[in-house]
Amino acid sequence: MSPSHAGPCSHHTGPVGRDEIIHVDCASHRYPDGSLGIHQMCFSVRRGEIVALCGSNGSGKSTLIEHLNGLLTPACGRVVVNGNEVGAGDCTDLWKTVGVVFQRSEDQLFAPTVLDDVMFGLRNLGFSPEEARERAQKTLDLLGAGDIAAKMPNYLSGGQRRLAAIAGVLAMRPDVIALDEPTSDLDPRHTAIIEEVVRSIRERDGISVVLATHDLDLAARLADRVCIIHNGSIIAEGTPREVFHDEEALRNAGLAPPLVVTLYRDLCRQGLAKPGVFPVTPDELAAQISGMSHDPSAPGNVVAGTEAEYRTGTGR
Amino acid sequence: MSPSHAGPCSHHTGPVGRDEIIHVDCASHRYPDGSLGIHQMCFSVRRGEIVALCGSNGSGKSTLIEHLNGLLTPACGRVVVNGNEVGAGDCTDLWKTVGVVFQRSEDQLFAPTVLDDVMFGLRNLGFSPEEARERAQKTLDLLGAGDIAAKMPNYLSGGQRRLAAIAGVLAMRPDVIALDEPTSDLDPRHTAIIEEVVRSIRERDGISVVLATHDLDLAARLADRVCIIHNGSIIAEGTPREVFHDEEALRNAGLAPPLVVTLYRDLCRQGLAKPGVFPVTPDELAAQISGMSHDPSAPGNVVAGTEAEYRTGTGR
Amino acid sequence: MPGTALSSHVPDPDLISYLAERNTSWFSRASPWTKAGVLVWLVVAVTVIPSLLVTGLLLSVVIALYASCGLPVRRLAGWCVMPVVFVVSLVILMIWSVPGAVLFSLPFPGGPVSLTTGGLSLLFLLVGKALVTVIYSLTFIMTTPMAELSAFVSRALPSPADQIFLLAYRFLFVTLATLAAMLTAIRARGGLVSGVVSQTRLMAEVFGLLFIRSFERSERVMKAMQSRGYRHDLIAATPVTWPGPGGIAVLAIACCALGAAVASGAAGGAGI
Amino acid sequence: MAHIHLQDGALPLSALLLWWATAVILLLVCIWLVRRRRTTDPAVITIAAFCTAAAFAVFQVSLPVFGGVHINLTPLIGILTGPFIGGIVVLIVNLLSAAIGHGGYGMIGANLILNIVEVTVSYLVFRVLARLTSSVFTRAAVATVVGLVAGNLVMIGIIVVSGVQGVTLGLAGMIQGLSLIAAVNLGVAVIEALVTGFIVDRIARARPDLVRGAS
Repeated sequence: MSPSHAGPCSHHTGPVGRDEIIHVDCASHRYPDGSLGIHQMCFSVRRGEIVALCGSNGSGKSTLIEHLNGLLTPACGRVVVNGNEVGAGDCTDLWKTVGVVFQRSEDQLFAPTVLDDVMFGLRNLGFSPEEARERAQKTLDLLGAGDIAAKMPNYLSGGQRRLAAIAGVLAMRPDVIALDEPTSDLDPRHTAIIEEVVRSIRERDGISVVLATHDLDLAARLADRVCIIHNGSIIAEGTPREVFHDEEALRNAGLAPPLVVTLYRDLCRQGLAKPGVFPVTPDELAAQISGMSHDPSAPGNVVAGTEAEYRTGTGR
Repeated sequence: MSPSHAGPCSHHTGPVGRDEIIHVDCASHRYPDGSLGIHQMCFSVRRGEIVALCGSNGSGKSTLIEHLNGLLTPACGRVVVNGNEVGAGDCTDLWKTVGVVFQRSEDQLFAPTVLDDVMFGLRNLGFSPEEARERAQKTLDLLGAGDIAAKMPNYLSGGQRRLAAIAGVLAMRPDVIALDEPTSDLDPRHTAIIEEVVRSIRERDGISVVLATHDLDLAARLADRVCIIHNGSIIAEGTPREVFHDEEALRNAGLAPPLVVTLYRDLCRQGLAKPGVFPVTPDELAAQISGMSHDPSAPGNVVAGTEAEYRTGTGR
Repeated sequence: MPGTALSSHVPDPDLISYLAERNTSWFSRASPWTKAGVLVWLVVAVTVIPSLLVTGLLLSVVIALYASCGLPVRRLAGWCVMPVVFVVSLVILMIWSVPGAVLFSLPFPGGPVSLTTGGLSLLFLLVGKALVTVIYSLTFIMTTPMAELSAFVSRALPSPADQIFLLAYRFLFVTLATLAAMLTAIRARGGLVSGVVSQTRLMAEVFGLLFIRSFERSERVMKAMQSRGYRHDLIAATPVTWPGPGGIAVLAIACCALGAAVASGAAGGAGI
Repeated sequence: MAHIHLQDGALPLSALLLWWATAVILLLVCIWLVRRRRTTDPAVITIAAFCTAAAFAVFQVSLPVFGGVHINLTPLIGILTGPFIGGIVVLIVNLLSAAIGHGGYGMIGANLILNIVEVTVSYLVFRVLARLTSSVFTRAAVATVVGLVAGNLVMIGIIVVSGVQGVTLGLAGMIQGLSLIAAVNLGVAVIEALVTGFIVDRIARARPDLVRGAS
């Protein structure tokens, strides 16, 4: 897919793609105080993919996410989830399809203990208390957070809180999980844990992930597809490789390119890297620089050590 | 100054250095619930320098900061500010010497408007309402936030809130300003603005800055000196160049090295960069790679463009 | 976690829950129903028993229980100040001219009033009675883990009061921490400006801000609840144990003893 | 401040039972009305819960005036949440207060009666005043004073009807003593009225949607 600067909305209007689980079609929303939420927003999520929504604070990321599970309905345009149009009567069960992990996880944990909290959504799905308890505990175990089940949310660290909030949504087995700024206040160690969890949600559970973030380095490491959002609309879309080397779109959106991209550009200018390859992770950049003696299409081999470091969370 | 792995506290005990405005000598503090705040902490701030305190969440950064202006007093050890020992009677005016900008700026803005809030400290210093108002407005203007003076804090964006909180402290002209995680929830554009403000506080106003953060990239860009804090003690200290290439100290503190350092290490391994130079900013790394044809001691010349990009906030 | 104590005379909920989470004393294993039963018994007992001696006895038993659970005795003294002040501030007006040996008299427009031994023992009696339930209540909440306590209380209250209780209890700590952060920020910029009006005004600003923050938080919590299909009530799934045979026996004996004491007291006057 | 700061053991058992029974009936009415009006609206639950938490937190701070005054903000709860939810909120604040020793458990019944009176009266006065003045501060301050005076009258009534155990003072003496307390409480009520006025004014300016008829 080539980077597309989304123009007038009509370009996107059309039938819902076959593998699209969420299809937002030219939707607009304005808050009662007059501030813009989203404007002629066109956006879609396919089964099993990780989509990153990148934009600065206030660009409309959170508003879009609240449209995905029916907390907000668009003033005009439409949101189609799993073939059902939101606001057309059928959408009362939207929360079963799309789970949202909000930015402030402390406000998302409202029950006395973590286990109670994870059980909340399951009970609403109709599970008996026993089934709900078992499934909640299992979800926490899967996330490596089984030991915090009996704790009060007050006594959790920021990273544990985030895990508990993710567990509360993951336990309900939605088709899509949307995470709003999941790492904004975490230190690198906890960021690495959340990153690993996001990967496993997609790979083990086959759940699509929507990731709203202003950390482009994170998006570069995780996302299959990146949407740059600005003033409530998507202004560029494509793979991280395509989007993050699109200087103009990033500048328009008030975002800084990932460090790797900045470095790569400097190096190209000095003739030390080959233009037109567009690395987005440090591994790829290192492979680029180490140059043409290695095969650039297999960057993993070159810097396997670094990659392993990333996975275990000692690297960033 | 060479990187020093602070050992037993006695190494540091001694007279307060001549240009030291803050001297923390082997101070310990434990919270009523038994959790560790700081332990045998030795730390100092010199006039006009920017010191970064780097550590993961819960390492003791915030506790140390609250000791610097007398919000907490050490259970043992001593804190000397401007020659006066904290807790020895003279320190009731400590808030005039050391200003603190807390992590959650929304809890720090308690007055009805931003201008009232900035005036609060000035009124406590004894300024008349007119003088206070004039000085508060001038401070806001200096920070480029003159237009938010009449706004209510509720309606500010995260970045504006942070600026208002900094203005409230800066207006009082303390000798030291301590900022706790000033950029943790901000997007790159606002981070760049805060960065520029920190630089100008030091350069224009000659105020020392203590910067608590877990973002080592930020620390690398701003700090003259970096202290790695872990479990309430400083485990490594030196210039960013020295500390950020100290793999072991960073690993012990649960921190990830800045991306530049990771890349540099990869490149050294592949013989593409000269070991022993230790770049910490992208400019320096680019200069390194562009190799030995340029003078590595003058990296500014090589990548002047990139540096300019940084200053204006379009780069990261 | 930094403490959020706002006053040494008000028990700090953070510290209380911290101690409750870690208490492993014999009393922490008792059923909350038993503990609550004892509480009700004590409230009734101090209400019906007019004897200073019995009250003193109950007070020593309760203090011994508190200490035997390994709870901080020195802090207890600070926490008891406010309840004592409450009692004294009301009763001080009513202890004059009670029958008994006169200790001293004060001239008063409508004739002199005198403090007697009777009046003094009345003061001690009411203070003692108050402290019995205060100290027991603190023992109760500091030996019951918060999860168990909230599960217990939520079962005892009707909906929606139980829902409001659970949420309020969960976020009380957050609210207190926010308030403490605001007061810290004020201290960090020189504390309170002098002058009653400006001080009152500033505190009102802080309280107002606290309420606004609370509303904003309630909106976020509401969204989180809706997005997980709020329909079933918020529940506390932590199991609450029923009283064991020992607990039932203690309660039964205590009730019989109280009944007998009241019966004999009614027959034989006010006791000692 | 019109909390009856009587601890356990002060009032006779018959009085405790009488006040508890009355309070339970009032509460059941509140709960029934809340349930009937909005069954599963999380907004009602969350706003009530956060009002409770904030009110309890504020109750823990002593104002730095006159050597430390504690305010308990029942009129504010009434103004913000209305009388029915307000009734539930004051129940929980009372339970939490009793748990840490501020007011006896036995006294919760009596306290609830007068708190529900305060909440209801303040709410009604605040609403009615909207027709007379547009100043939110004035409305809130007047509503607070009227609510607290009503609460004080109820308090005196409750104590006179109950009688404090062991006190042999005659009715006249008792009322004399209680009037003194009521006078002190009135002074505190004026402070609380100012504080409440400022708070409501502040909230109305920041979030007009939260204060009914603010604009």
